Amino acid sequence: MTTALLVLTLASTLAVGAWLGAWFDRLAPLLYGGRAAGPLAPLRAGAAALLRPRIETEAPDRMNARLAPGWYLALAAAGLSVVPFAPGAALIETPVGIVVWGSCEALTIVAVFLHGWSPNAPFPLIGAYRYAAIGLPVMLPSMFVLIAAALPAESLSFTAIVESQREVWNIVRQPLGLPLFLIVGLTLTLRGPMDFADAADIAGGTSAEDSGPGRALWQGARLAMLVSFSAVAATTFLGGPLGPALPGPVWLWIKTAAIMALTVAVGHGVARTTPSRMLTILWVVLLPLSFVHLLVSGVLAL
Amino acid sequence: MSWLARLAAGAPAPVYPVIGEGAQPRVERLFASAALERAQSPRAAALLLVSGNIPEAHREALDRVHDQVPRPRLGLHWEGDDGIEERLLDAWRTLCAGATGDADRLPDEPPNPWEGEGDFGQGGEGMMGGVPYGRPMAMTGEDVRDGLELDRYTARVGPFAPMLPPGLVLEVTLQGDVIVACDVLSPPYPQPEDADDPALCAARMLRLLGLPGPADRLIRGGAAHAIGARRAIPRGLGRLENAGDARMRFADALRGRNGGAADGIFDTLIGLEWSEAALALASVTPSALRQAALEVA
Amino acid sequence: MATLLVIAFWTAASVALALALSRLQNRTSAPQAAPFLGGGTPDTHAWQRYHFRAYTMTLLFIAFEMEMMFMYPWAVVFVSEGLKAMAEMGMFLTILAVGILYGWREGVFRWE
Amino acid sequence: MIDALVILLVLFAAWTGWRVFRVDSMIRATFSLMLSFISVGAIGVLLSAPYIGVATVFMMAVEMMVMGIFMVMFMMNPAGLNPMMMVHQHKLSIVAGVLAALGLGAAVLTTTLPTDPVPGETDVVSDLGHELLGPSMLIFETAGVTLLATMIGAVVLSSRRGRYGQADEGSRPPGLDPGGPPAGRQPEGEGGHHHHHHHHGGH
Repeated sequence: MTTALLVLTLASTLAVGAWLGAWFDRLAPLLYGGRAAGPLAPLRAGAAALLRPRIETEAPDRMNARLAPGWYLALAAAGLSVVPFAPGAALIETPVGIVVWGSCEALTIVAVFLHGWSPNAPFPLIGAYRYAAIGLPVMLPSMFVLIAAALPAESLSFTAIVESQREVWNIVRQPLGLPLFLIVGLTLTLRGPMDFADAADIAGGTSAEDSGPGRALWQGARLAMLVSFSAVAATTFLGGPLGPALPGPVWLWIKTAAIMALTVAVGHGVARTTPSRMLTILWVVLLPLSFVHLLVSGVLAL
Repeated sequence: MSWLARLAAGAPAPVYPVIGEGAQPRVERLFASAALERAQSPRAAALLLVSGNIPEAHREALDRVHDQVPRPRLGLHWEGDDGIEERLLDAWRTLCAGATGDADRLPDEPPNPWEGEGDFGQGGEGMMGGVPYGRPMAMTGEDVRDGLELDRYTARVGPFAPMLPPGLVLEVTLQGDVIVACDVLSPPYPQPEDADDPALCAARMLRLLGLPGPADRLIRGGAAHAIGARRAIPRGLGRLENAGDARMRFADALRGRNGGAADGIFDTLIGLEWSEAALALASVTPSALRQAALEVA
Repeated sequence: MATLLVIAFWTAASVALALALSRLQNRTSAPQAAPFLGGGTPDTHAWQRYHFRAYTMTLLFIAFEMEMMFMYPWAVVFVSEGLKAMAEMGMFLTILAVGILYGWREGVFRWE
Repeated sequence: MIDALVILLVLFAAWTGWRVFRVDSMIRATFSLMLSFISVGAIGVLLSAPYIGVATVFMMAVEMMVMGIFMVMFMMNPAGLNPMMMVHQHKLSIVAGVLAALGLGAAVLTTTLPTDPVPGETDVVSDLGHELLGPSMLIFETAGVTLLATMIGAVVLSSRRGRYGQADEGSRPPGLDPGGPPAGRQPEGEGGHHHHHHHHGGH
């Protein structure tokens, strides 16, 4: 019974969250004096994409072209399943929650790669390989950040990480964590400075040859991944469902929406450098920063 | 009309712009302000907006882009007159209401005859031979960077590629995403002086850097507030004699100054990764780029 | 077991959705199916022995990532083991940082 | 119920493992293998080794990604556009495979395995952590040094650039027969085109 309820909650969180994320994307022009769109705009855009036909490229990998958006969506849902909606109430209650989420991140690289590989076309292919080159090293800061969050909790489960934040949130005692994790989120959701898969200089990259329902599903899965990432970040740094007066899930939703807004804003306002430079930055700047973050978190946890 | 179609009709019309001679500034201004969606590839579009004169030599390329917009589709011509936004929205509503749209222009023939050949009718022979599914496979060749001799992919990009200036056709040979050979087959189209407007030039760079919001604002006359836009461009990229590098030209354009000649820009492309090459080409003004292209073409 | 069933459920649901959506399809003509190159044409198939420019980095990455897997169980006992855990992991990470420094000096964190 | 799931996962792992040799595309082969490993990881989770099981999935996802990249880089016809045979020396490999399977199976079946069920409440992850910081500390640190050697070896073998100049400078490919002339393309003489300041020493 609880499981069925959690499955429903999770599915509706993903759906409503995806709509909210798409709306945030359309509110972003406000930051630059542009026109914002109303709350119906994401639904209209979705309907427009669904109405368009699908086309098939020359000699594609048909199976992977069809399934890649599905894998991406499944990973978003599986990732969200380890997040507790109320203290102790995650759909997947496992002692190794952060490793499950890490696997979802790693498999996301595979899903995006397959999406770019399958059409047998140059721009998607370039996007796929670029994403692999950037996505793989981005795993390292992600692992450092989540391991650092596991130190005070003495456990790899998100429920324990939430419990460890009863006194003080991780964003206070691990200040470097959220900025580093935000970079991971931008990579997972193919956004702004980390959007090396679907960039403008390759005509939309892995989705350059997408049209119709396949395109709609891919964009939907990106937004679903935004929801999952934000929920994980809210759980790790903002105490997840903890909070006064309101019930747990409501707090989680509020915090998730806040992280989503932050991610969308950063995605729209920060420039993307070339992949070669980003690779150097990841290893030479962000990896040492992750070391420092772990060290500081470790000293503070003792 | 189903409820889905009614919902879709309210969405911004997805348009892929094909820019001809003299139309670049007006198309860029149109998309910076209108409630239209500028599709990054024709696959994402329903409408094809052809603006300005397209030379006869590029008619086939235009037809190809036209056919790559999924059916039902509509093509529209625009010569700078008012009311284009309404025309595009009307066309989009017509399509949502179930119009059949334009027919294909190119004959439905594969690039090479292949069907029925090979063991499985795939058109190929052996491991690498033949033309499986209508095309040969890439073969190995020299590399300019690390000396690993892997496959070279040769293709003509343009004249309507979204990351290149309109009219420019490059025959590039890529190893991975690095350009190992590059020829200019056709120079960019002549554009009015207005296309060299520093705001438009900087906005093209911002778009390549993943910042469409600040780019639109710049075109509308505001200031570009973006984090790290200048520093995102690698130092020394597209360095020219007397004209600095791409980062410097971008900073100049943001300050409202135009760069000078771009002679030799095409020589700097060899050995660049594709996004670096796109940034280098966008960092010079359309008129300077056309001059540089006319010299090498 | 619940973990597996939940993940299997999400996977099945997503795949079913993807397959259902991919049934709405037009017949694609040959010029329409050609890869998008802004009006241009390719000589060959895009699938190729792709020259991935960061290959040395991926080898380094695999080694580093393997090492990171030791850190998860370490993190769980960190507080209870205290300084001993800190010292041991400090040593371990220092050894690996040498590898990163070496790779950096040889310039492998770039497009080769 | 768990038994049934384990059997299903074993069958799935075997089937995806078999698919590796039946598909033409390197990418499909790679990710078939990944699915096979993922089901093995899932079996680990069912056998009360949640960390090892999930870590297997994590590791295999990134490792198969890297393997796929290298397979496509160096294999002819990487996408299987022309149909091909993914195995060499059929008979030998079949015999070797069957013998290995029988041998390992026999080893498992004939060993008296300990029956020591893990109580449901055991925190296996922290047990693993205490093991790493206790009796297995030497192994753990040795792994660090081994991985450092791996890193340096990988860079030395695969990077062309280096502090002391190009790695392939003056090198020649080996001959096809002992002492024979170098195979492949010959290094060009000094008059070769030096357009990109690119040294042609030994491809």
